[in-house]
Amino acid sequence: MSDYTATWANVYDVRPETEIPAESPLAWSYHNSGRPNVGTNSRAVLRERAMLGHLILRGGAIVLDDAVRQVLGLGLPARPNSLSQDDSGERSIQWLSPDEWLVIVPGGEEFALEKRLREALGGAHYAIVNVGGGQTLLELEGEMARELLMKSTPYDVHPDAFPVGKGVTTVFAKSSLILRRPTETRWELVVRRSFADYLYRWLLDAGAEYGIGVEG
Amino acid sequence: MQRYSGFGLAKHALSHHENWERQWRNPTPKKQYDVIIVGGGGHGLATAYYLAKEHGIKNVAVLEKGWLGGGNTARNTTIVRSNYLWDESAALYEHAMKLWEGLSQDLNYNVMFSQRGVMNLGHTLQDMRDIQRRVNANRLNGIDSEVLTPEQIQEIVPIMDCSKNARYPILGASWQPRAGVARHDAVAWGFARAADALGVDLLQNTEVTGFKIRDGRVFGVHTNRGDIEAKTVGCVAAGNSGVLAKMAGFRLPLESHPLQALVSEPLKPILDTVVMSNHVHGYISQTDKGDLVIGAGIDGYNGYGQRGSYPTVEHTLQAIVEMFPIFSRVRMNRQWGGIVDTCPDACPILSATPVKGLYFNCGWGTGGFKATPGSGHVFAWTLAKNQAHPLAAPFSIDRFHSGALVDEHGAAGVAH
Amino acid sequence: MFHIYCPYCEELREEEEFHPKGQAHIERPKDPEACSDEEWGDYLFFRDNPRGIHHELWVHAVGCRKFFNATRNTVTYEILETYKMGEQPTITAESLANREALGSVQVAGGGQQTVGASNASVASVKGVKA
Amino acid sequence: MSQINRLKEGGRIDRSRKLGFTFNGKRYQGHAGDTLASALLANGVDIVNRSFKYSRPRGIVAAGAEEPNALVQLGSTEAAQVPNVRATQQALFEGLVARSTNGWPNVQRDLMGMIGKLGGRLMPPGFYYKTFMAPASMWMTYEKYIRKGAGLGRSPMEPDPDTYDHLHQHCDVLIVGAGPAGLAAALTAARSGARVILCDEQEEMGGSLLDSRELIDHQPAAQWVARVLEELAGRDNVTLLPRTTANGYHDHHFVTLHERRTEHLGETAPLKGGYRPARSRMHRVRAGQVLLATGAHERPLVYGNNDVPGNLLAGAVSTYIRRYGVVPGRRLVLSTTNDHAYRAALDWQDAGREVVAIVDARPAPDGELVAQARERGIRIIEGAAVLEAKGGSRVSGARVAAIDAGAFKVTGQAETLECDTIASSGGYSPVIHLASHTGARPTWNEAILGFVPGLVKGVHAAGSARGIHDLAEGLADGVAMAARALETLGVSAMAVELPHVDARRDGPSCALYQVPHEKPTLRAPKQFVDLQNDVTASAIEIATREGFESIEHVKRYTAMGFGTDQGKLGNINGMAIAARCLGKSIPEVGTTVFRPNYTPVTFGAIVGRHCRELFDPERYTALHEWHVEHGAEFEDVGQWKRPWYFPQSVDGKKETMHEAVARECLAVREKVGILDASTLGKIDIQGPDAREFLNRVYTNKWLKLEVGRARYGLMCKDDGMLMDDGTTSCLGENHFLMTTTTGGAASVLEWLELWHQTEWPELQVYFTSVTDHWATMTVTGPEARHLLAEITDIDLDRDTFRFMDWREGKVAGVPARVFRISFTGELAYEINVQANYAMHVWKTLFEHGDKYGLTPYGTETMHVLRAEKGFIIAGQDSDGSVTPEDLGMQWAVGYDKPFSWIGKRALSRSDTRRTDRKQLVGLKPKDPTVVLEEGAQIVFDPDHTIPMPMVGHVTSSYYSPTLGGGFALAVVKGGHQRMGETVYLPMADGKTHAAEIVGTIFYDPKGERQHV
Repeated sequence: MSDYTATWANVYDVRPETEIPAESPLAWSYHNSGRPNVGTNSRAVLRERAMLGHLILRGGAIVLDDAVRQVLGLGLPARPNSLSQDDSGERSIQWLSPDEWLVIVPGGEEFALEKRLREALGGAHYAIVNVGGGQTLLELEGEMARELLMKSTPYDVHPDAFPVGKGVTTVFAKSSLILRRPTETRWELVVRRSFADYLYRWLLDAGAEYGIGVEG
Repeated sequence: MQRYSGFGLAKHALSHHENWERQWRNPTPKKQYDVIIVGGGGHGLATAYYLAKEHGIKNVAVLEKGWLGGGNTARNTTIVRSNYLWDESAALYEHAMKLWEGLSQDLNYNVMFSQRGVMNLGHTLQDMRDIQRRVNANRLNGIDSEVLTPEQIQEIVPIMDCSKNARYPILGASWQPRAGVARHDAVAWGFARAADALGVDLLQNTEVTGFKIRDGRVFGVHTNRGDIEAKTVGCVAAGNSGVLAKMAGFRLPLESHPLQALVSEPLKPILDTVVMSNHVHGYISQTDKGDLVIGAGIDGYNGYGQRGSYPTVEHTLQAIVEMFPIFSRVRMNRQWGGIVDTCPDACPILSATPVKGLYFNCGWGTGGFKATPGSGHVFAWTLAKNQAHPLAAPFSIDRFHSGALVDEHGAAGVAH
Repeated sequence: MFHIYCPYCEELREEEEFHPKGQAHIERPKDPEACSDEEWGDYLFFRDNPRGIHHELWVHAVGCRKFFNATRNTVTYEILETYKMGEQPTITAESLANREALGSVQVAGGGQQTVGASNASVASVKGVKA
Repeated sequence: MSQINRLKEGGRIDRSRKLGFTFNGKRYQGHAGDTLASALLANGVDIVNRSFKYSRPRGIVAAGAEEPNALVQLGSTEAAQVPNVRATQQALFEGLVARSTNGWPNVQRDLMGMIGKLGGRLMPPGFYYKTFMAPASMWMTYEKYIRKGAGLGRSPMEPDPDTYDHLHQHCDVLIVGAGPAGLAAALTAARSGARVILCDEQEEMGGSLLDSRELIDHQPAAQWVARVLEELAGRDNVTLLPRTTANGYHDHHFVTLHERRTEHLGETAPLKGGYRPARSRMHRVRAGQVLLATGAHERPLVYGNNDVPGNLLAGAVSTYIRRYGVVPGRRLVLSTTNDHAYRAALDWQDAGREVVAIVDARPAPDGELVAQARERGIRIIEGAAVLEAKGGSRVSGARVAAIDAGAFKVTGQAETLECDTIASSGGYSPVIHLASHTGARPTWNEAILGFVPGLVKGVHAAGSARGIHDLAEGLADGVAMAARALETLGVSAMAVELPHVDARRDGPSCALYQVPHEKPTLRAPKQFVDLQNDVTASAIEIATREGFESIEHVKRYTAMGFGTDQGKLGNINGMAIAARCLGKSIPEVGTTVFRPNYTPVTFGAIVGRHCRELFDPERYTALHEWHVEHGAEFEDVGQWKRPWYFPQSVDGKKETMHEAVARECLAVREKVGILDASTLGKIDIQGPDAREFLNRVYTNKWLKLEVGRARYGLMCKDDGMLMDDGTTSCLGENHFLMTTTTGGAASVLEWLELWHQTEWPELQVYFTSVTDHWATMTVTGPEARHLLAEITDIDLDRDTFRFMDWREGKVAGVPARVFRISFTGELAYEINVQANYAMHVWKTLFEHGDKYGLTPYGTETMHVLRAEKGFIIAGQDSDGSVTPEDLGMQWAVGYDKPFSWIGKRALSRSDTRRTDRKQLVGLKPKDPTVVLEEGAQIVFDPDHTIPMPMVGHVTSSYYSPTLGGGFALAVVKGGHQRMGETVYLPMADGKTHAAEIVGTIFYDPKGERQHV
């Protein structure tokens, strides 16, 4: 529970200490729409990486950069629409707007990270918000992954326009999401909880012709 | 004026149609008129007609920068209804409705006013509350209006998906049996011909480039064909009202937006009423030629380009196919856009202005066509008497300062 | 459908990511209580609505969520520039008219927008929209 | 029936693949590579349709998108019906079933045709405006009969079995049209490395080169096409889209390309590995530069009876012969104004059939093709034209005479040539449609006798599309225009060597549109301008006589150009006729404007995947599955699906909503209920100025709210009208959690950002949506504390955890924030947990809840309970014309706050100060069994005649099981001063209800229950 009692902001660990069943935003979708198997002819593969730690960082780049570097060991991506990640690819930080970044870390690390960031930032003007319950991360791979994205988003996903290390918030079907490209072959979709089922059904529908499969 | 009738038509057929008269003259502008109407669309022509007919003011010019009826009159989806929520707007639109009902005979021009009924669908509980509220208000205002159940809707429009499985199931509708559609071009032409016959000069390709104002009083206009004088000037130029106001030195609480519409290819008759849905946002009727006429939404940005953004059309057709899944294989023939002047309260302005003698009739948003005869009738009265017609009084510009808006946005959603 | 340069994301994005928010540079009166009903009504409702060059407020709603301004021709729909909050437009109806008068620049025929705001346009008056 | 018109050899069809098809119930055969039109012509089918207005027999005229007549109804099953398919653009497939869209009982013998013949004269343009007016009451009856004649094809009556999709494309250069200019341009752009999309509407790319007589690099042109396409296909910077029509050109080079993916394979998309692929796909293309190589449409000449089957475009004749191996007749008369059309006669003769004569309007034609025809001994009648076709269901002859085109006069004696086919060519109109979609006006070019496209920045036209019809010049133009486009993008074009083309010298064309007749136009045989809409030259003449002088008026009065072909063949001819009648030139009459679509596109393709289950997102809370499993009925609130009520089965019978809601209400009032309130908008606010910011956007005061406390607030727009409401809690000195209405979540966040970013950037504060992060469960009722105490470590003591406090602790082992906020008037705890754990907490509550009678309730019960307490719903009890004062909520208005908060100034305007404004009150029906209708209008005088002065309406009304009767909230003029007065509600069923104006709080007016 909250051992951090600063009076400026209310911060505490939203994860239980004991083993308690958690449900990803797609729990209902898996029951209701199923998970098509990944087969040899699956030219698009979807995989959820549920329960990760998601933090929103707000503040001026100059204010945040030192703290982020010190605590996360990653530079704050200053260029619009860019994404930095550590060597393991497990921790990432993404530019969302001139004063907003998304940090994704392995589930369970986010509270400690937030505490350390707050300590490092001291009395500066900033905000850190845990949003881990509100979104989930989907990975999309496969030879037709890009075409599946082209069916879904007006954003240009051609490698010339969307190199590795890019991430954008954009329109996706009739919803929106954060689209990132951490590696040559892998795309990441950060989707909001309440829209997750719609987006999942969209991806299965649009991906059917590529034999889309869902791992996990 | 040559009277039109079935008998006359047969007579002309015998002479190979060689003896048809001009429907209106192509006069040379006079130096001076009693009243100048700026804008030769439906509302402007109607104003001129009623000035001449009801008030005996025949020394009137209608100045049109392009061709008669070439603005929104030519671009709307032709829906006519009067089931508005607030007393003030209901009264104005019902006044128009009563004129519509005898208009073909009055003008001796068949404007094909077809009272095939208009239904406004409700998809949410709040939609239904708003519908009940509006229908009750209509009823107590003496306007035909009722609430339909999904079963009644299905009976009137068997091809609509009224199932509970729809994304936004249809919970009910308001229904105005006297409402319907009219042939938009014919309305302009009918008024033009009748006004011309009473002596009104219809001046096409005559663009107003400025106002002649002295001591806060208008006394004429500058045009591309020279100056024309009149002590009373009425501007009825939907889509360009703001531009005219700027010429006269004041601003209006208006923004001009693109409003798009589209038609399918002609189909054998399949839909014999008008269906509107604010919630999924689309409205549709079928013309006597067989085209499905479909109205799209307003684009959010200001625009004088007579075209809007493609996603607006996409969303509209999504709504149409949601309501009518069988239309998925029907094809869209054409799309186009008009320019609508929208007011913050979705109601028109029929008002005097800071310039004496200069009146504006504008801000009809998406609801202008249905008001055409009523708007002209009331505006003519206002111009003739230099005083707001009682039905026009609530629609003065002053309301934006006092706060006494007639907020049709509030409960009626988007007013079409 | 517009292609709009977001001055914060520093790239062209599809119109579907944006919402138009009306005329730009409308400043809320500093002392509303001192306004007459007429002045207050003017602030709330009365707009320029020009046919031609228009400065308007947009928000990159599905994107960086930042508000910014655009100079757009309301007839051709050409976007002549976009610029950040607090900045002033470099292109106005007057500047275009002047340039046209000098014969140096043709008024754009429509279609594609030109560029985002240049750095020179930054006349940063923090928090003032006028 | 054998393919009587099929040549033994030639064409690009696959003779080894025979395809059977049915037209108007009769079986025929064609070949792979045929269009439906070429197959019909091969089989000697003359009449393919009946005309719209006069029911005249009509045959195939063209070979492409400009075809006005050959519109058919496709489909063998109800669901697969497609109306108005252009046979010239429909590839033949095995089993194709089509029928004519008009004609009764059939196209051969059509009874309406008799009416057309007899009544045609009674149907001048605009005849319906001039009649059917008396008596007025009869119009709806007349109209019923008029409508019977409406339409071409018919809509399917069953839902579409097919699917459609969209593909968002981006490219540097989009090239529309894969004819000579387009291919040359594509090659140029492709080799430079730019991202290129090349699309073409036909089944095969190559455009005019597919039926050209000319040689490229000394080989048939089609071989060059194949070589180029092979190279383009091999480049990964090029996307080739055949069967793809650029149908709409929107702003900033956004072009929609409609790709027909399966329409050549069957009437529905054939299954592929158990999956039905999209029938067609809309490419939403954002291009850097666009090159229009859309070619030109040949103009027919306008002469008498030019609609009788057997009248074709000259170019179409060549196309059918050379591309499909079909010669659509035996004896040809060609009427032309130009050299290019001569190839129809040469091709005809090469096909082994007789060319009766070439009738050339020019006094002395002398180009190379003319010379070739002369050499072959073909009779050329100079300075003449076909005045009139003879024949009924097929051309039987052509009346030919010398004319003076300039003077619009027949100058010679007419001669009748026996023939069964008349091909005509009046010149070539560049296809300017797409360019004109951008709003750019085309301009008339006298040299080519056609409009050339107006071009906005970034659009280029090449080849025939801008009037360059010569092959060699067209190829060179494609290269040059591509280079220009690339240059604009800052890409240098790689040199492309132009292939060798033998120069061909064409003589000048002459201007001829409507051919003069001995009789004046009004008395001459019908000379059709717009075949689809049956618009004749005489109609245009009548229109101009009646004062319709603008071309827009002429078009609208006659319906010219309003067909599904948008006047591709007829518009220029129509303008020329109007110009003649008005004594003006064509450009003086006006210009021709086209709108999207270039050719019609199915709604389905535009809709794409956004239909049925994917029409609009459905938003779910973390507890959705539980609600579904427990039989919830759902209410749509914005995009959310919220449980409306939870009907139970009692004795095997499902409760009605009324029963379920009564049960749920009593459970909350007497025991404990639980609501999934997760959909409420939640905004995390951090920063030293957060408090000041709240103080400015809310009407009430925020400076003194302590950490650990929550407060209800109202938000107005600057016009003083209520916009949203909700509670905001102070989480830390600089940290707040704002809640909004479910529907207002997104707009309130944007509202806060708007004020922060544009007016008050100096305030240090950040807003972040946490709506989805937190799941919210409202546990409410007298037993709420007992239930919650079982599973939480939070001290729930009423004195330490007070009403409007919030506390942090664990609930069911999950870290939670619990807020003592009540929307029911009962003791209530809103439990917020990270949404992933919500289901666990919810289920744990139910594990413990049985003994307390824990009952799930939905939005309907929530509404009843809150209304009993007089709590408003923004958007239901207020409507955008209601101020906080109207709602009687002066207690939530900080009149003396130093900053003039949003909405304050408007409250002192003259209208907002009126005392007779509509104000929120309670209504108690005099008859307690009555539940007033929501939306019922209120009057003071029930005996007033209609129109009755209305003084307000019912905003919320329910049956209260607690109160044992109906009650309502309403707005009434001056209502706050009318307590105890009686008002009346006249209803549609004739009943008038009476109700007493009371306060808005019906239950526990002192608010004791929420404080327990």
